[in-house]
Parts: sequence; structure tokens; C-alpha cells
Amino acid sequence: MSVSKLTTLSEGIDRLVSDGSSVAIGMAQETLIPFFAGHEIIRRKKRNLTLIGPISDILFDQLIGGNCVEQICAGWVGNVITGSCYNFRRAVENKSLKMEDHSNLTLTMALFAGAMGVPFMPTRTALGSDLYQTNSGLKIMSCPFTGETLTAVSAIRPDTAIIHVQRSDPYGNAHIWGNLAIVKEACMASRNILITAEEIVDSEIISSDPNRVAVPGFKVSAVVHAPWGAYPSPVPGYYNRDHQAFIDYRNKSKTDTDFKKWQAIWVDSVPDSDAYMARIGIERMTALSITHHVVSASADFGY
Amino acid sequence: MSVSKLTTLSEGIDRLVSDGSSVAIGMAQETLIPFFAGHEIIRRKKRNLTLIGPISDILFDQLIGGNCVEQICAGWVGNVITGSCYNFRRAVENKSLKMEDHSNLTLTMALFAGAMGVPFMPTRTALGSDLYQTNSGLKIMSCPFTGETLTAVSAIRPDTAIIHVQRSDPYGNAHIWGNLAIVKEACMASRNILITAEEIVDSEIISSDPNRVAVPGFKVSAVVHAPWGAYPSPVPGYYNRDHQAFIDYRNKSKTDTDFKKWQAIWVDSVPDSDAYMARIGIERMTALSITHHVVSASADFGY
Amino acid sequence: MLPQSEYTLSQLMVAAASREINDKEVVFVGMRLPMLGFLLAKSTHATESIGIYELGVVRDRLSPEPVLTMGDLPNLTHAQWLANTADMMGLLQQGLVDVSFIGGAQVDRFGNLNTSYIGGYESVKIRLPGSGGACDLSCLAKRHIIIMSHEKRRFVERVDYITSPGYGEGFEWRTRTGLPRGGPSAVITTLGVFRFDPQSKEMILQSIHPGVTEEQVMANTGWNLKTASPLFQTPIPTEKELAMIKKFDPSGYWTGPGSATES
Amino acid sequence: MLPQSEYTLSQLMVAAASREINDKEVVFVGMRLPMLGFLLAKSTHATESIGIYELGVVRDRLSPEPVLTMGDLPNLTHAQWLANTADMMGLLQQGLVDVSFIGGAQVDRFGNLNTSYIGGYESVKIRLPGSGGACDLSCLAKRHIIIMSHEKRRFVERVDYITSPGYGEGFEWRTRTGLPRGGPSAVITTLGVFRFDPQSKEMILQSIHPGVTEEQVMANTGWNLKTASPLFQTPIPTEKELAMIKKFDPSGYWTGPGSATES
Repeated sequence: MSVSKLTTLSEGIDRLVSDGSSVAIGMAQETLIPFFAGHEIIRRKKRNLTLIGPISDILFDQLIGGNCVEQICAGWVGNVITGSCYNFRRAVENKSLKMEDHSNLTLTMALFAGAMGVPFMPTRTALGSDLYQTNSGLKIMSCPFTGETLTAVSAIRPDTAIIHVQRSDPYGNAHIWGNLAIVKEACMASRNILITAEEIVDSEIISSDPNRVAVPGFKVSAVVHAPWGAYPSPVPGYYNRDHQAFIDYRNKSKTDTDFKKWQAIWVDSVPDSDAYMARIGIERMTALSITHHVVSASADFGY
Repeated sequence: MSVSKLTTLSEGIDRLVSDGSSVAIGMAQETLIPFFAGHEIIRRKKRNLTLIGPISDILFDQLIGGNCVEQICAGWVGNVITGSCYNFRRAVENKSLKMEDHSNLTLTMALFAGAMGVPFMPTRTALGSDLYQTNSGLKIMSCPFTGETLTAVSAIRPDTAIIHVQRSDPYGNAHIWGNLAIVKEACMASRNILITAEEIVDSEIISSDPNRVAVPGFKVSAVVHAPWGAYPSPVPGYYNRDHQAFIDYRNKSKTDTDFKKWQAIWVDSVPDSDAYMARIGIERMTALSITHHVVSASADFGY
Repeated sequence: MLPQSEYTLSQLMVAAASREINDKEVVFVGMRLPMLGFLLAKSTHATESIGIYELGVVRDRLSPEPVLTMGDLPNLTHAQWLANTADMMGLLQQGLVDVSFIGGAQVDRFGNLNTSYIGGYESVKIRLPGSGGACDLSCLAKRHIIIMSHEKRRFVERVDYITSPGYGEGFEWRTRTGLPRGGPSAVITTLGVFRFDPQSKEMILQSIHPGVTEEQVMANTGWNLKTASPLFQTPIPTEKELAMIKKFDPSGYWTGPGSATES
Repeated sequence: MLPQSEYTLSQLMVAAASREINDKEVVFVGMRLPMLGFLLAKSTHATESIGIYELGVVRDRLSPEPVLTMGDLPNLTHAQWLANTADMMGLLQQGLVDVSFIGGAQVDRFGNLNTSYIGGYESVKIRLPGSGGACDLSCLAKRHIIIMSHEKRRFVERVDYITSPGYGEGFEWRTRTGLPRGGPSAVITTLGVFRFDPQSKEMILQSIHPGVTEEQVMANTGWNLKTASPLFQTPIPTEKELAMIKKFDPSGYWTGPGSATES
């Protein structure tokens, strides 16, 4: 089973997110968003990143506000329960941010192309749209068999995918469950994978159910123990979504000054997991805990 | 939850496998092969079928011997532990069988194209091979972005996919586990889906773990209770592979006369599941049973 | 009939959205009001409809508790399927989705939607969140419904940027462009409900909400809008519908007075 | 050293195959002898190698019991990953597979393999099972090893049908053809081990098995075969290797005297 890949978040981010690199983060869409890892990117002052994701649900906005981002490659950037995000708006409107405008389908297929090791994938979406104007990775093509008009989507191969999961062993074998969005495609397409996990568990627990594994451990570069690491997004089996935190973020990030205050409280002064949990506070954690349990029927992987 | 889709195997096969239709069967490769459903196709004297599958591990050979098949669209047709299959050899050598020669990757992508609703998918395989000679669904193309030479694989949309699973509810919501090969792609690409299941269970069992669901029930046309329905192939959690049955089949199918004798015993005189289990016999069933249990760690899908 | 004050505009719009769903249809469910529209349909006249959510959820039954957004855990519990976005998009791209809903910021007479760049890309005035799945739904569902606030700056002759294609330049534009099917079948706004001329594919005012005048609609529309004859009044939500909407949005976050959508 | 009679030819070939795997390599494992070759390497000098099986299995540890084929349930138990063929093929197509193994029925001087139509398609004499994953492995792995029985009718100037491309017509054919990488690095037969000229990509006899003569190899090869100088003798399996092979193939199904492969 080789060497443990367990590391601290700082070490993992330093090693796997270098200035100017491309990072896929938030691949499960509204759930399992690696907020805590994203905040470490801000703390480590990473610069000129390209962020890749379907929707970002405020994390991209926070990284833009933290001056980490040069380019966004996404389907949607905002706050799903309140709408627009302000750092993002300002950055695009003052032309300090490059955009590759995707739909969720084109982004999915771009990462799937990367995962499959082919340079593009065909789709039927985006025809007649102006995404073609603002995404250099889309091209009109004809089907070699039917002659139909299609949208070819160029492959994306992120330098690093950061995913948050429920549990991982020290070797990068991790269980993920819930809606899976484009987690697998992003991991398979990326050169490096950083996993943050609610729990670090024994390998036997993970290998008791190899169908629930996110991506094979041999492809994973680093594993970080990060309880509540997806807060305020929800983690199936661990905690619910903190809607109020998303509403608060909207209200507290309307200007750059407001955002810096928010950042001081929620990012700059939160050095580690314990501090993050302390910031969230026991009252909120209790309110968000899973109270209605639905336990998966077991499956036997024996012989 | 609407109306139960539970039916008898005869009724299911009659309704979903008509003469001249295309059938994807054996999509998990060496495991979960729907032998019992395949035998019913022989018993119902279905004719001029196109069979679609990655490797068939003797089932395609049996259907060819049963005079059901006009065309094969596959990566490999044989007996994985003994090699060539005789009905298949005879049929190709006397030109009574049409072939579309795939590799496992081209077949996977053909079904994935069907599943995604696009007319083709690009790959880097098969270049320089003669699969191009014997598969009308392969074409050389250039990547619209990089200009690289690629193999375009034409979409396959089977009329019916037949899959064997561990457990299903009456509405077609089924749990499948183990190696999954191209089960999902085939189901998503097919117009109809017939499920045979080791067990029929309550919907709450299936919905306790929606990640383990093979394909959403709304896409499923019929569900058949078929214990030991994949025998002699293995079913994770239920029974091991009966190697001897594959060796016996090789030895007992070398001539057309031999095959007809085998068919009389294993197909023609086996009208239903009870008869299939009786034919297998309690001794074999015991020998193949799961004795080393590895039970999946649970996951909580609550809130 | 209830007096007008007993329901909010958002509730009226949710009820109108819900009526666009027929029983047994496969619905690709969006965020916000569309999600409530689906839940309302599912619990009233379309109990066997199927909901697909782009983040990888298929549901054939209501969630066990109200949800504010599709990623809320109760929306995952006892789902029919939890899988990948690619799986959901495959169902959509194949043509298995009957109806979908899209929120809009700017729309034009042929139902093209802009949720990306107000002012256009080069001279962007307001950057909006972008497509998400909206472009895919507008291209690939059998039909889609647009739900949005009705203001003159939002209802324009020609959108500044097409995030989600409607009927393009009208007539057979979609076919010419290579889109496999679909197009908007209705636009539900804060003032009325609109449909599209079967030939020209131009938007037509079909019904006005109670208390709204035709002139008011015209004054808030940036082109010479055609009106159906007869012009109907949008049905107000029934008591049962209101009760259901309140059940699904108990805090009134989406549909209460002063809610996110109302403000 | 063991006398020759103490091991079978299949065991010798399995040991030779195993030596082609370096530690920490990602191995796309085929059926039969190649599977045993991987298991032997994994349990001796390449303990951190990873096994990928096309039916959707990734293993980083040995199966808890011997298996006859990759679909045997012990090969699934405690796997590192159980997933789809597309996932395995993605790893392969990306270039993450270091080495793979393919069984062959007919091979030519440039390592092209036919496992489909002996006699060619139009005038087929013998129909073989076909590609399975072999074509993909030969196209997309960083290198692949061919394992087969050595007979004159199998070692031909030009195969009747290319199921799995080797070096085509030699030299830069693979690059010209658009193949992204790879090619056969060795052919292990019942008579010897062969490699390929780095320039011309022609097959060269590298070592002969104990008891086999160079003339015997020539007599069983359908073209003017070149020989490396010096010509080695293939190492015989060590006692440890034999013990391991017996552990993985306890019934001798694949490697015992009179086994499937031996006959």
C-alpha cells in the first residue's frame, strides 16, 4: 500500500497549487464544495490561477476577492440562493478577469475529454448561442457520419483537482456519495488530485465498497483531514447546508471593503481546521447536523 | 410510484425482443451475464437479432447456435477461460453471420455516444488496424482543434438492453455492484431496458442508496425475478463463477449436433427459474455460494 | 375566488409554471421559482412526473422536507438516482426531457435569453452569473419555459448576448442552426404569460395577471408586442395551490412578501 | 539451478512476462498467462505495481484467493476501484498505462497481431474471438508485450488482418498513422523472447528458451528473422517464482503440464 499521502492543508496547497496553475474545484456543484481548501489558497496568496468549475456557489467569488484568479472557466458563477456575486461582477466588468464561458454540458464534456485522453468531445448544445464568442474551446463541426451540425468542445486538463469527500484512507482511496456532478471527470482529467476529507479511515473501510470510491488512490497526490471542510455547503451523511451563511456572504461582500472584512474574519484569521470549526461554532454545527438518518442497504463484495 | 413493471421472463422477452431487433446483453463483461434471459430468447425462437456486447463469454455463441442471430456487434466472442467458441466460428466461417468488429473501447464509446445523444464519439484507438475493414461504424477524422488523427465511432442505440442485477424494486429501480463495465452506457443508450434480478425488494431498500442504482426506474420497461439468472457467470454478493460449466460448454458444443444436445438439456427443457435452479442443482449452488463476506461500509443519505 | 392580496406575485408565477407541466412528463428542474413550480405540479396534477436536477439527481417523489435549493440534502434522500451531471445531460441531449425551466435577466422577441453580459461582452455593463445548465436546457429540452421579472430594460428587441437560444431570428432558425428540437413554449413574467407564434416564432402576449393592464405590459416591453385575441387573465392560484406552495416554501424565502424574488 | 523438467513452458513464459514489469508501474492486465505474469511480478519485484482490468477493476493488492479469470469474485474483493470500462480506457488512452499484455494467434515481423480472421476477412479460414481490449492496449499503452505459441503458421511475414497494430510497416509508421505512443516491446513465445529494432522496428530474436535451438526458431518463423548478438538463453523460473505461480494457479489450469496453454 506504499506511503501515506496524508499532509497538512498548507503543505498540500503549496505543493499542488502553484501560481499560474489551473485548479478544478467545486466539482459536485452545490454539495461537497472544498471551501476550507479554497480559503487556504487565499491564505497562501496563490496568484494568477485559472479556476475551473460548473457553478461555484460563492467560492470562486471569494478566490477572486482574494486576488488569486486570472481566469475563470465555468458554467455559472454566483450564489445559488441569492444570485449575482460582487467580486466576480466587478472583476469582469472592469476587465481584470478572463472568462471562458461554458454551459454545464460543455464543461462536463471538456473535462470528460481530458479524462478520456482525447482532444475534444462532440455535443448538440450551444448551437446558436454566443458562448462561441467568449469561449475559445468551442467550435462548430459536422458529424463525420451524419453530417449533422455539432459543437466540438476542446479538452480541459486541469493541473489540480481539489475535491472534498466524506472519508478517505491515507493513500487517497476515498468514499464519496450523494450527487456526483462532474467529480469523476475532473479527477480523471487532472494531473494532480488533492482530497480533503471529513474523516480519515482505515483502508479496509474504503475497500469494503470499491464502487463508492471517487478515484483510484494511485492517481491521488495528497490527502488532508478537514472536518467541516465543505461548510457552508452540505456534505451528505455529515452536515446540512447553512443557507444563512450564503445570505450573509451576499450581504457582506457588496463592496471590496466589505469583502476584505469578511475575509479577515472567515479566512485570514482561520489558520486550521480547529479554528474553522471554532468560527462556525457549536451552535451552528448542531443545527446543521444530520438528524434524519437513511442508512444505505449493505452490499456484499465477498466471494 | 406508479405501476409495477414486474413480469414473467417470457412476457418480457416477447414484448421487448422482437425479431430483427438489436439487443445489448452481457454488458458487465464476465460478471452478471443474463444467461437465463438469453436462453429465453432461444426458447421463444427470436430470429435475426443483432447482438451487442463487449465480450460475450459463451452467451453469444449459444444464441448463434439457437439460430437467433443475424449480426454481431462485439469486441470479442468466445469463452474467456477456454478460447474460441464453435457456433460463432462456424457461422462466421460459412458467412452466415454479419460482423461489426469492435474493440472494447470503440464499443464503449459507441454506446456512450448513444447514451449522450450524439451521433459519434472520438477515440485514439484502432488507428492502423483492420477493424476499419470490418466495422462500418469507424471513420478516420481530424480533431477540429488540434488536427490530430482520431477514430470516430458511430453511435449505437440498441432496441433493448438486458441486464442482470442483484436486486430491483418492482418499478425498475435496481442496485448493481461489482465491476460495472458498460452497463450504464448500454442502458442509457437503449430504447428499452429489461432487468432480471436475483431478488425483488422493497423500494425503500433501493432508495436507501441512490448511488448504487443502475439506471433510473423511469427508463426501465420490465423487471423479472430471476434467481441464479446469471449462472454460470458470477454475481457479486450472490454466487461465484462456475468455471466447470464453461469448460463443459466448450467440450459439449464442438459440433452442431453436440450443441443441440447441450441446448436440449440446458435451454429447451428449462421452462422457468425453478427449473434452471433444479438443473444447476443444490450441490453446485452450495459450492458456488459466497463464503467469505465483505460487507460494504454504510453511507448515510439522510438530512 | 381569493382577493388579490391573498397571494403574492411569486406564488401566482409558481402556479402558472406548475400548469405548464403535464402528468408523467420528465422535467429538468432549475433553481428558485421553477423548482417550486415542479414541486407544486408533482403534488397536484402531475404526480407521476419525474424531476431531473443537473447536479446529478433524479427524483420520482417529493423530498421528505422542504428544500431551498436542489443541493439541499433532503433533495438527495430517497432520490430515484444519484449520479453524474453527464448522466443527466445524456437524458437531456437524447431528447428524453419534456420540459425545463429557465430564469432570465434579458429576453428578446424571439425568446433568446441573456444571463451573461448585459451590454454585450466587449462593452459589458453588468456581468450576470452565466449559463449554468440554461443554455443546454434551451437547446435540448423538447420545450422550455422562461420565468423572469418584466421590465423594459429586460424585454428588448434583441438581447446583447445569447446565453440560451430561443428562436434566434424566428421562423426555422433553430433547425437551420442545427438545434435538434425544442424552443421556448412560454414566458411567465411578473406581468403576464407569453407564448410564441407557431410560424414566425415571435413572442405573443397570451394572458395578463390580475390587476395588470395590456398598456402596462406594452410600456414595459421594448418592441411592438403582439397580443393574442382574446387576451386572457392569468388564473390566480387556488387555495390548494397556495397551501402547497407554502408547504414547499414555509419560510416564504422564494414566494413570501418581500422574498428574494419579490424584491 | 533446476533441471528443465521441473518447470513447464507456461511457467517459464509467465516468469518472463513478469520480468517485463517494473515496480510502481501501472499494468493493464489481460487474460490467462499475462494475468499470472502480473500476479507474479506483484508478489516479487513489483509489489507496488497497479493492475487495471478492462471490465472495470483497479487492484493495488493481490486477490485474497487465486482466480482463474479477471471476473472471478476474489478479483473484485477489496479492489482499489470498481468502476466502468470507460474509466479504465480513459486511464489507458491518457497514457497512464505503462505496460500491457496481449495474447496473439498470428504475428508478423513488425509485431502486428491478428486475433480475428486467419485467412483475412473475405477468405476467412479460421475466425478467432477478436480484439476485446487488445487493439486498445496495442494502440494506447506506453508499451505492450505479446505472448503466444510459436509455430510457423503463426509467425508470418504479414498478418492476414491487423487486430492489434504493432509497428505496422516499421520505422515511423505508428507516428504517421496517428497512434499517440507505444508499440510492442517484447514477444514472449514458446521458443524464445523477441524484441524490436529501435530504428526499423523489426522483430529480433533476443533469447531462446533452454533446450531450444536458433535453427528451431528460424524453422518456425515465416520470414528471415534477425538475431541479436550475443543471443541469450531465457532465464528459467526461480524456485520462488515457481512457488508463486503455483500459488496463483494451484490447479495448474493455465500453467500445469497438459494445461489449456500447454496443449
